[in-house]
Amino acid sequence: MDTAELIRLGVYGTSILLILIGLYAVLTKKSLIKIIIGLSIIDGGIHLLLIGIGYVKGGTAPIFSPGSEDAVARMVDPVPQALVLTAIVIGFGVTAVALSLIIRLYRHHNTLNIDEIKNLKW
Amino acid sequence: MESVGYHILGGIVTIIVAFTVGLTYMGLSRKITARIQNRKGPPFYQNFIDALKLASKESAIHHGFMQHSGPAFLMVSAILSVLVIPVLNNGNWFPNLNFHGDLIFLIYIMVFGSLGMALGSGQTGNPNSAIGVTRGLSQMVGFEIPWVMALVAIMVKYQTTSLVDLLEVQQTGGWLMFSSPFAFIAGVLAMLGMFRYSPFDIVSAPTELASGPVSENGGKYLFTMMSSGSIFAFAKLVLYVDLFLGGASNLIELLAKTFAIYMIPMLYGVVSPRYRTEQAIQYFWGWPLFFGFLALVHALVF
Amino acid sequence: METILTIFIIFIAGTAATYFLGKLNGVLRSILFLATLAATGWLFFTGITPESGIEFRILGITMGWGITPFSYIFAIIVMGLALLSGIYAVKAMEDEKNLNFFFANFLLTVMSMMGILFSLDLISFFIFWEIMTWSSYFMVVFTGKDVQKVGIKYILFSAIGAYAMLMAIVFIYSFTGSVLIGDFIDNFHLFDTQMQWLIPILLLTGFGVKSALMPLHVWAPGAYSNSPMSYTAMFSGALSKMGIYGMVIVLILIVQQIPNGYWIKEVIAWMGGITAAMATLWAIKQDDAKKMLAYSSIGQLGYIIVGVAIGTPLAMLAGLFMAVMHGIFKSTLFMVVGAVERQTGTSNFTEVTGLIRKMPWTFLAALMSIIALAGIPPLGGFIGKWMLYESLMGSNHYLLIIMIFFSSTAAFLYCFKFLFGFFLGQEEKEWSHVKEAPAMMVIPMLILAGFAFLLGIFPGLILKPINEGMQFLGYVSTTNRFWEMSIIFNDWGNAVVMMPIFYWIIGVFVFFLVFLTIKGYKTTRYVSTKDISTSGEIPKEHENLTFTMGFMQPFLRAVAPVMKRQIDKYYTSIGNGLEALFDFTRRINTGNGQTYALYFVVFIIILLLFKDSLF
Amino acid sequence: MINDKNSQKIADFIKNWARKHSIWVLAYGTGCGAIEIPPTMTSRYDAERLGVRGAATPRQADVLLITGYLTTKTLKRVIRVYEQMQDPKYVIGFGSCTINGGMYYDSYNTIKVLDKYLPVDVYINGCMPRPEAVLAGFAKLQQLIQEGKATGAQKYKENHEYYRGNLRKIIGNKYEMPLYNW
Amino acid sequence: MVGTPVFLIAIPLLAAFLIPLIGMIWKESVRIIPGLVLAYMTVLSASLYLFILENGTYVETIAGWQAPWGIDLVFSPLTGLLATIMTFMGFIVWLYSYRFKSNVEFEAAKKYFIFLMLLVAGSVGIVITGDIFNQFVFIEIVGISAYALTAFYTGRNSAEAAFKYLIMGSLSASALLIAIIIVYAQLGTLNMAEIAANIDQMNVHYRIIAMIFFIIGIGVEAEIFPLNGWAPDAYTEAPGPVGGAFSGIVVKAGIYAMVRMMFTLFDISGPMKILIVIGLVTLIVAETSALRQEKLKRMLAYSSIGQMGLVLVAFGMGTKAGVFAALFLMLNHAIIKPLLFLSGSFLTFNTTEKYISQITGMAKKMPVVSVLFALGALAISGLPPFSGFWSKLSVLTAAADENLMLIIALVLIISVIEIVYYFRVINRLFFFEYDESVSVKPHKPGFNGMIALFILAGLILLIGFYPASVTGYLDLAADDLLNTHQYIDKVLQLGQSIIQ
Repeated sequence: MDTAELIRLGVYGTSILLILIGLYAVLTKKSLIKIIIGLSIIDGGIHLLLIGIGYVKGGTAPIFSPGSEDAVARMVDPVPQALVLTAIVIGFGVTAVALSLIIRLYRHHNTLNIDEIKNLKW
Repeated sequence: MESVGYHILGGIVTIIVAFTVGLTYMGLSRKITARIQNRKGPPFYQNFIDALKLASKESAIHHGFMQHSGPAFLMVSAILSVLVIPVLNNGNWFPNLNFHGDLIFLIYIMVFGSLGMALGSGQTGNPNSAIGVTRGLSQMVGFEIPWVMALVAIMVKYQTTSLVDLLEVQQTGGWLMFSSPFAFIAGVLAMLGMFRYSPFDIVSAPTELASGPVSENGGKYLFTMMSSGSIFAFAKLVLYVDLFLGGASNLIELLAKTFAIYMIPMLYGVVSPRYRTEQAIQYFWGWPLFFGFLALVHALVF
Repeated sequence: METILTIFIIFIAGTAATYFLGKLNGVLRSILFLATLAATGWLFFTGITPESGIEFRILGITMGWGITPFSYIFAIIVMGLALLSGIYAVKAMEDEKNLNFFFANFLLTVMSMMGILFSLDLISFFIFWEIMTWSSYFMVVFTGKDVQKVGIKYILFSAIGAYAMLMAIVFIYSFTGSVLIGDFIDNFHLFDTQMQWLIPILLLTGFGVKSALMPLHVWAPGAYSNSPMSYTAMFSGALSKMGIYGMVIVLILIVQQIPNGYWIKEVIAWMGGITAAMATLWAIKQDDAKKMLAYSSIGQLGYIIVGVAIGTPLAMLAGLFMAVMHGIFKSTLFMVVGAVERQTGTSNFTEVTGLIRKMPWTFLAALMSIIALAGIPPLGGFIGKWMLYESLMGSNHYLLIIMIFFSSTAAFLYCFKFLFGFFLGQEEKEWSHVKEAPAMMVIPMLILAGFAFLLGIFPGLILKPINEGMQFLGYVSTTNRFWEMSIIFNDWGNAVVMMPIFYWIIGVFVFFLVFLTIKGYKTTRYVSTKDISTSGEIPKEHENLTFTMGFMQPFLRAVAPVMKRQIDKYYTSIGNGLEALFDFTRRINTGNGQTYALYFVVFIIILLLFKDSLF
Repeated sequence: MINDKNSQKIADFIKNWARKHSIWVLAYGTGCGAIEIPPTMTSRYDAERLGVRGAATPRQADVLLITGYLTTKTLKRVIRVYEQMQDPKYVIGFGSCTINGGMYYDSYNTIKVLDKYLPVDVYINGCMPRPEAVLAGFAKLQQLIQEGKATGAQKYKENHEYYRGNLRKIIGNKYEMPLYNW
Repeated sequence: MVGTPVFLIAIPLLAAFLIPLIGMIWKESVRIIPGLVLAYMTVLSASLYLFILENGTYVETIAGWQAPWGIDLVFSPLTGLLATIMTFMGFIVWLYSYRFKSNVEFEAAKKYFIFLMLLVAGSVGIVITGDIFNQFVFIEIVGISAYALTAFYTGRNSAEAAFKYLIMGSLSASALLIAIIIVYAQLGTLNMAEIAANIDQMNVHYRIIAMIFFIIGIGVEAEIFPLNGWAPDAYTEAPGPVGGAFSGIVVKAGIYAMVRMMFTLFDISGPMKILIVIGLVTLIVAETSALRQEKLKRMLAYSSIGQMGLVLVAFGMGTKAGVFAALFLMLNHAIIKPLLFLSGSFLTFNTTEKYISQITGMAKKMPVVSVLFALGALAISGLPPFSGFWSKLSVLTAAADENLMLIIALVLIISVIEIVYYFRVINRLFFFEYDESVSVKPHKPGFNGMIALFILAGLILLIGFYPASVTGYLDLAADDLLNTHQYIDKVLQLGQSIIQ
């Protein structure tokens, strides 16, 4: 097993760990803020996973520039990077909306405990 | 022989005979009851006197047209039913109005009179009348079931609904009383209710209901009812004789057989106290029903 | 060919016009309504022959409309009753609100019933069936009484029935690729055995609901009594016959093709018998005329079902004849109740009494119909009952005879109760102001009662089309001398002739006695109903001497063990149990966002666990 | 021919004969005399052999039997029952009390002389009259009927105001007595 | 042609950006411009749809990048049909809410219309895109605008509903992203056609896991059973027209995404057990819950979920008839459910609680709206002669063709339940007396709202009485969905040649 594999496994493991941590937070923490944090952690894990897919050991940036024509073979996959950027932006947007909603919820309910915010049910 | 005039003449004679015999039997029943009770009792023609008296009443009242026409309904029904039943089994005398399927027709035509009577009593507004009618109708539902079972058993056995056919069968094959004993028993037990003698006389219990349906009828209304009642009684007796005792070939035989049948409810009544309505119904849905079933099984198996 | 389309176009146009223009003016509405009925009725009776028909395609499915000699019988009932109860309704409903809705819906129901009878394919049959269901539903809840209870019960059972039918239709379509009823019948023997049993049972469930067969009848008492009486006249008289119509087709044309399909018929016949008996007992118990007639309808439909389920020629003749008769007399009775209710404000036997002198014509109609209902000669009801007994005898259904006989005897109890409750008994001061119903209401009743009488004397009038319809169903012709009384072959091969002379003699007697009584009527004296023997007591005006409470108590006590169990209660407990269950299941959505997230995870795990079986 | 006097006579004779032999009694058991009716009807004396039998309602009855004293309270009921009976109808006053008040001659609430209120055809004397006396009373009534002299109903109809006036004296004016048939 | 498919996405995005700016100058523009945009989108997609019906599928590549590498928009008979329906529904919702929102202040109206526009644009994007990551992005756009619209009303529980929606939405987005990652890691492409062409090369375990994550990722939008807890809350608390938009537009996009994934991406043919099972469970749970609801909109929401379950069942049969039935159901649902939501929100306008008991006897006060509501209720319960009947009938015949008796029975039983709870509402509406102590004050419906309702009602009647008016299109769409190879061919090879 070469280093690249190890790094890859490490990245995958970390990201999965992150996802699980985030899920744990979402499932067990009662505070809305913590839930949002959990969601963000999941996002982070996934983003890491996405980046990890495109990883090439010693790869260069996927930019065509004079003098690096041979880099085509060695460059990292650009698509996951693009995807991750998009996903981060989206995640950011969602988090922003979520936080604004939390403010509204706090005003309305005077609490951040998710167990107490269930006027709507059944 | 088959002319309309002959039929009509025969019909009129039948009606007269039925009226006479019915009233006589009623009178005899009073006499016999009296003798059983160690009394002298009225003469056997007492009922004729009563009928004559009622007919000669000078006034009569009614509470409306239905009460007025109720006895007429009863009369029509009585006359029709006695005309439908073949009085003698040889077909030469009193051929009247027989047609196939007349048993069912008979049952319904008998009900027609009761309905008319019930309507007449209903209009009087006397609560006793209406109570009597409901009791009568309830009791009727009670005894009709074993009665119909007996009839069905016979019909099944001989595959006909016609009284004429049944009579023909009995000419050769012996009385149904012996060949279908269970049907006979069920029929006779049902007949106890049909004649409304004690213990099934709660319909017109004189002291309790003030004679029930007829409580507002006097004079000629009562006369009409009485005579149609006598015709009905005769019709039922002849029906039984035709069904179970092989009919009669002449008038004497007819009288003997009908009187024998008539004795059954009468004697049963003399020695019985009165049933309440639901008791009566339960009575009919007990042993009579059982015998009816037996009759049906008997008819189907043998 | 165009006549069929014209009829439907007139119906739809009339419905729309009645609804929209009816908002403007009451008279206009009535005119439009009656004109629509009259126009369609005229077109139907003049322009439609049993051979008319058209075909068209929708969604790639061939459909057809036309009329067969068999459906013609029912179409006569529907159109006739619609016309008469329409006339009745115009007067009877005049003080109600939302009348444009009522009349439009009325037309819609009539149209859907005609549509059912005109449908030659199952899809349009079902479409019209459902239109009939919901349009009649709106009538059931029209008065706004007991809406959620009665109405939902009705729509629930109708929907169950209709969807059972739809299921069968879908199977048929997928097996044969055609929805034409003719194709279906022709190809039925090709179906596999499972389907051959399933399809008739499903169809019979559907028709059983509408014809109020016993375990499916619980909607009927409420629905019949809840809708306006002018509509119930048609509801019970014509609409329930649609169930019979379908049932005949299924039982005769389809079930006969099943090996051992005989049992289905037997079961249906027995269910019909039990229906007749039980419904009669329940009818006796009712104190409300509408409820009583509703149960009575169920019972009468039971007889009809027995007839058509036995399916021998005579039984079928009996069933169809009774269907026609029931349409006539039950409509009349519901109209009578409507008239009484309109004039007095209540339809309860314990409240209304002694109307006979106030509403003589209504009483006459009621009397005739009751005599027909009870099956007493000489009115038409007897002919049907008589044929039914003969046919049951001929087809060896002896216990059924006893059952039918029991219920028809017990029917006298409620027949008397009906007449006594409203018309006879004490003439209370409370009802002294009551007047005879308006002529527009009385005349339809009397016409119908006249028909009941006419068909009793000349049953051949209606036996002829019935006979033609039965020939269409594959029966051998049973009569062609219909103008004479009737020549009916019973199954044992005897030609039974009800001699015309016989009826003439009855006529003479009746005339004679009626003449006598009318003559005698003048010599006797009328006294008021307060003048009765009451042990000398003098009843005051306000004293209630009427006996109506607990009217048939002794009888009911005797049959109490049978009536202890009510199907209704079982259904209610099933319904309540289901609702409780649903209340429980909907708590899956707890309202807590975190639980939803948990579901999310659990869902992934479940999918991963079952990935082999699910993907 | 029907209106012929002789045939009318014959018809009357037959009718009266029938009436005489078919007496349906409405026993109005107002007083102690009612106890004498059962022995009269049952085995030992058996009034039924004379055609006498009980009737359940006034509509069916021929004879109104006032057994014993009549209180003012029951008077109007008795009169109502009498008026509800169908013609021809007869009244039998049974026991001394109906004749002159008997042992209640000074009672404040009994009717002393029944004849003032109802047209009595036959009185049966005694306190109480034995069944033999009752039967004798019925025989007398039969005789009267046969002779056509039992015309109490006729009398009542003709002198209705008188009888009604006597009644009013007892029960006052505030009781409304509806008119019944006769 | 009045434009290319790109405009369907670009124009609303651009407008969303510009509206606040123009709004500074001309306040009324925040109401009118979205309408114009939606109208334009409707016209555009309709004309494109008619165009492709004649000329075959149209593939638009964005920025000149060819199909496997760039993002492409596919306008086929299926996507075109859905896009047309969605844009049209978007327009109807706008028409309805044009005056409805006029009593709301400027800022709120601005947000409302912008998000509405984005919602429609995102949904259309989900449908017409040919790239799975792009689809993810559109799903997120729809999600964010949906959260915002759900939380539109302050002072109600709308924030709570939006928050629940958001939790589920972002979890599902994560799942979707994981699925995309798996697919990309295996096949190295994001283009749907490319994936579909090479799906055989994918490791079978990864394929199933990817499929599971896809199902979960899209399932939230498609409202499948355990993931739909947000839906009733959101439908209830969002403004009425938004409920209509959700059920008429968003859900359809979700269903489309799921179906496209199953049929094209993973190229499954034949019956799909997973869809049938999920669909049935969704159907049963949702409809039985709907039976016991006390709030009108919540009931409608559950009904909507149930209908989607039925759609999935129909799709799951995998046959032509099944797909046709499913599309027919979607079409009818897209018409009827907005009608119910819109008329329902007129009826309950003056209440925030929206209890069913509060509309007791409202037919006396608002007859026309009530009649339209009843029409929708009759139609959605599948009673002839209205449009719902035909779709239900096609579902049943499709199931019967496959001999799925149990499904037929279940669907019919559920239909009975459906009828019961809709008729309960109709009863309350029409056959109860108006009771001032219970019922809400009637609201005079606006002219534009009534037009919107009448258009929908007219469509219901049209399809009901003349189903052949739409079945032809549905037939083509069903063929399109089932013919995966044609899709791949069009996108990969023929894509270029069609342009110009």
